[in-house]
Amino acid sequence: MAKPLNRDQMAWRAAQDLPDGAYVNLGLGMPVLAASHAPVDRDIFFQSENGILGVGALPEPGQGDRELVDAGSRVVTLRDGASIFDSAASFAMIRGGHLDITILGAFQVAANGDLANWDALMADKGPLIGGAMDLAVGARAVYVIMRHQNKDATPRLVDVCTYPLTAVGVVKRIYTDLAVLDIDARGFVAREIIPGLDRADLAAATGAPLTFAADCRDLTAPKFDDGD
Amino acid sequence: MAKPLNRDQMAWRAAQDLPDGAYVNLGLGMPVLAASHAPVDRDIFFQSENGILGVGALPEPGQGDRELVDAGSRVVTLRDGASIFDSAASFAMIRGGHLDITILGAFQVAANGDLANWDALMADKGPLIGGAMDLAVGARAVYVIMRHQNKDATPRLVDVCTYPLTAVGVVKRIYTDLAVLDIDARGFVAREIIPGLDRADLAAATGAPLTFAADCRDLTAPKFDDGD
Amino acid sequence: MINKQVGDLAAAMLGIQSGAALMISGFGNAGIPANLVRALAPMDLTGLTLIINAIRRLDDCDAALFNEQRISHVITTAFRGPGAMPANFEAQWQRGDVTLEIVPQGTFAERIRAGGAGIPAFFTPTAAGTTLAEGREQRLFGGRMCVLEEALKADFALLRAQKADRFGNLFFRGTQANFGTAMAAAAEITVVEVDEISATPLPPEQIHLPGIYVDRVLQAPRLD
Amino acid sequence: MINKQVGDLAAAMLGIQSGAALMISGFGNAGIPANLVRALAPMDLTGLTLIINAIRRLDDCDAALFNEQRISHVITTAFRGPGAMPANFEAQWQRGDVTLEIVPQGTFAERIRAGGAGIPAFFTPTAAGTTLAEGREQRLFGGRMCVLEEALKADFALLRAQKADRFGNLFFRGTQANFGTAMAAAAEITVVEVDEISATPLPPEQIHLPGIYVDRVLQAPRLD
Repeated sequence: MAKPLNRDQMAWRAAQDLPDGAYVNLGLGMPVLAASHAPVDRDIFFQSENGILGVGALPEPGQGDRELVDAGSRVVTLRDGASIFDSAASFAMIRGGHLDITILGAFQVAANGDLANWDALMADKGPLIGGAMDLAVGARAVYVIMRHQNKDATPRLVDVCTYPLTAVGVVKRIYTDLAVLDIDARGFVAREIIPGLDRADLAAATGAPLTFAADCRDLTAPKFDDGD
Repeated sequence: MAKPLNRDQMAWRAAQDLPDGAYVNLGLGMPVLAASHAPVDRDIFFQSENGILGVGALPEPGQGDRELVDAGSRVVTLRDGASIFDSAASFAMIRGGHLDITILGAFQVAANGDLANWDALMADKGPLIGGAMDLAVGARAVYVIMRHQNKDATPRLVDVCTYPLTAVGVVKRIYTDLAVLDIDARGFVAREIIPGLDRADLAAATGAPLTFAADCRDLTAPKFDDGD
Repeated sequence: MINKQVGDLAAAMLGIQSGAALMISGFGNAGIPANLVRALAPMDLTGLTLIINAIRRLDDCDAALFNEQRISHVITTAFRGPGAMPANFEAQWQRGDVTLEIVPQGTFAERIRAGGAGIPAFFTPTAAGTTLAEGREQRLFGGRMCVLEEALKADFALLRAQKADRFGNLFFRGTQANFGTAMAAAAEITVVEVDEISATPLPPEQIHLPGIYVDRVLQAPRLD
Repeated sequence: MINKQVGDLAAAMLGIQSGAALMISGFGNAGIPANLVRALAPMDLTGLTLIINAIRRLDDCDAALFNEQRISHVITTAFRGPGAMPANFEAQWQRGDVTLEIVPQGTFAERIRAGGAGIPAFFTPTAAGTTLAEGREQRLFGGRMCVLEEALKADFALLRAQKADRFGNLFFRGTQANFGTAMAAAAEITVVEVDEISATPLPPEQIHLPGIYVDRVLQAPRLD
């Protein structure tokens, strides 16, 4: 039986697509896991929207400078060649199209690339928007990591987003627990699918027409024990 | 017979009105002379539009750093507490209303405070605008140093500027070789006049109605030998 | 002689009145002016507007501000706290005691930067085509839809830095600067708490924010 | 591995073509990329657009650019040179060989900054009510008339800094930065000449411009 990827595996798979020399912003949640799975022979600069270009490894517990934090409010370190700046400069960098890739989480992605990731319409919850809208319009390529379906098996890849949009027509690639998909003029195009999953079942789990790339292949990832 | 002030005397007079703790930008020409005439017991920061807050004294000839220049392209030094930044930051400071005073040169000032100082309509000369328009709208107070009349005795204090405007209704005070004048709802108001000059003669040299302040007094300045 | 150092919290907070608009810097636990924030609640103010990136940071810092219903309006990028129970301010928002303007973080930063830079309004692609743009002016530039955004200004800005000198020049450590540099320029009066006030002028190459933007500096230990 | 150092002028200037828009930094004699500018004239280009604060600095730097009529359009804040005789470029402007857009210096800096910051247009009070605003969109904000200004971008930016590292991080000396930081972000390709390329990464507190904005660094002595 087909085994969906866990969180670390999804993040690992996304990380393999980060090229040498790339400037990359990772959203909170699964995206930020990609940093630790990036191939070690590649020189990648991770940007943090609160003002770091070149986020390094997490310090040992209790170590590090509490005034040096990333967008997830974690104490971090800097890598060689890192720089620090203020939020206005950071979002000038983001909005100005200087980041090669942003990887974001999402509630829904539509077949035209629309992204919904900031407002799940929870009753009685105040809104939380953060930097997602700026990243979604600013980065040269917007990738999404998310589960293919909700827990109730409703699709997250949809014809039209029902949640409020983060940005219009921006998503280029999606890493799910079942597949890697691109978005192009055809809509969702599966490039990789987990071994053992029927194409028809993937299509059924997808809320919009699904095309399979001519060279669609197996989606595999190393084992990670993330307690998922 | 009344003796008009020379360039250094006009600059000296303007400099006496710079208060302790002021942030001040001085235009090229006579205004920049004011820096060396500022009272030494006052803590004044001179801004240079190319990115200095806290311009210091000129270095000895041949000394100084050639990569540290002021808006007049002179090699300068920094005073205690000075900072350096780029042009975008410098004009954010200027436009954002953070400078207390700018002193500019002018071709004409109108009775409503209109300033014309960038384009004297010289035939066959390309335009030169620099930072004057930004300073004129951005500084909290705009002062002008200029001769009261042109060499052909036409007035420079006018009803309506005939030269292209730098900014609309911004000038608050004018230091000329004959008088110190404020601009308020009445138009030009003489606050000081050089000893020996008839009020009627000053009015005749002024191209718009002139009021005299109730406490209008003598305009005097130390002797400076500026070869003028 | 310029000397922007103040001796105590009372001098630092002088002049903040009911109805004031306050910008408060900080991101995560970096650059939070916790001493200044905690001085607000006892001041018996009402009707404050807060301009702050993440409102729950303030709830962490001094929930008394909300307990005492001193805040009537919040401009923020993150209003929701984590966890199942609504935070204190969230309950007040649900009751309608606090009104809210939610702003994307980059637009938030740029509106504040514009406020200090004398730019009254600008177009940005951020939020174009979303519910946040509804009823707002949108325009195409280079084939891309953009939204018109207006500058944000405030009466006071509160921030924390590592070092200052008597001229108000600031040095930030780590990611302390975040919204602080923009806020300092966008507020009428900027108050900064610092670890250290240097007896000598900060060298120009250490200055992240020129003293022209700073009105008062108070030495005060970092609070958790 | 990221390594933005290039070995010679040819590699630094690679890809600059006829019709390109070039931003050139420098104010007074500070931050002038004179090595790069002097490499332009021999490249046999035509129809260049120059975005430069003071065009006469270029004339000083390499008048051959104008002698050979390589430049067709100039966006600048200062077109006039001092002295009675028109400078070389000025004669060409009088003949109509060069067209001109004159921009107030603060608007010039902000339009370039906007180009790099993803802001397509902004309102500014500068030039409102003057001949420069004629035929342009003007609007009142807070009772003050403002002019709509659009961002400036370019194909290449040329600048000079004191130090770089292999990541392209830059340290500027004195007032070298001027328009360079904004231009680097507003251009597709940014080329920087420096006194020194550091073998070790520049420490974060020394970095005035993050390497993300820089594509090529060339070690080259300061020319007069």
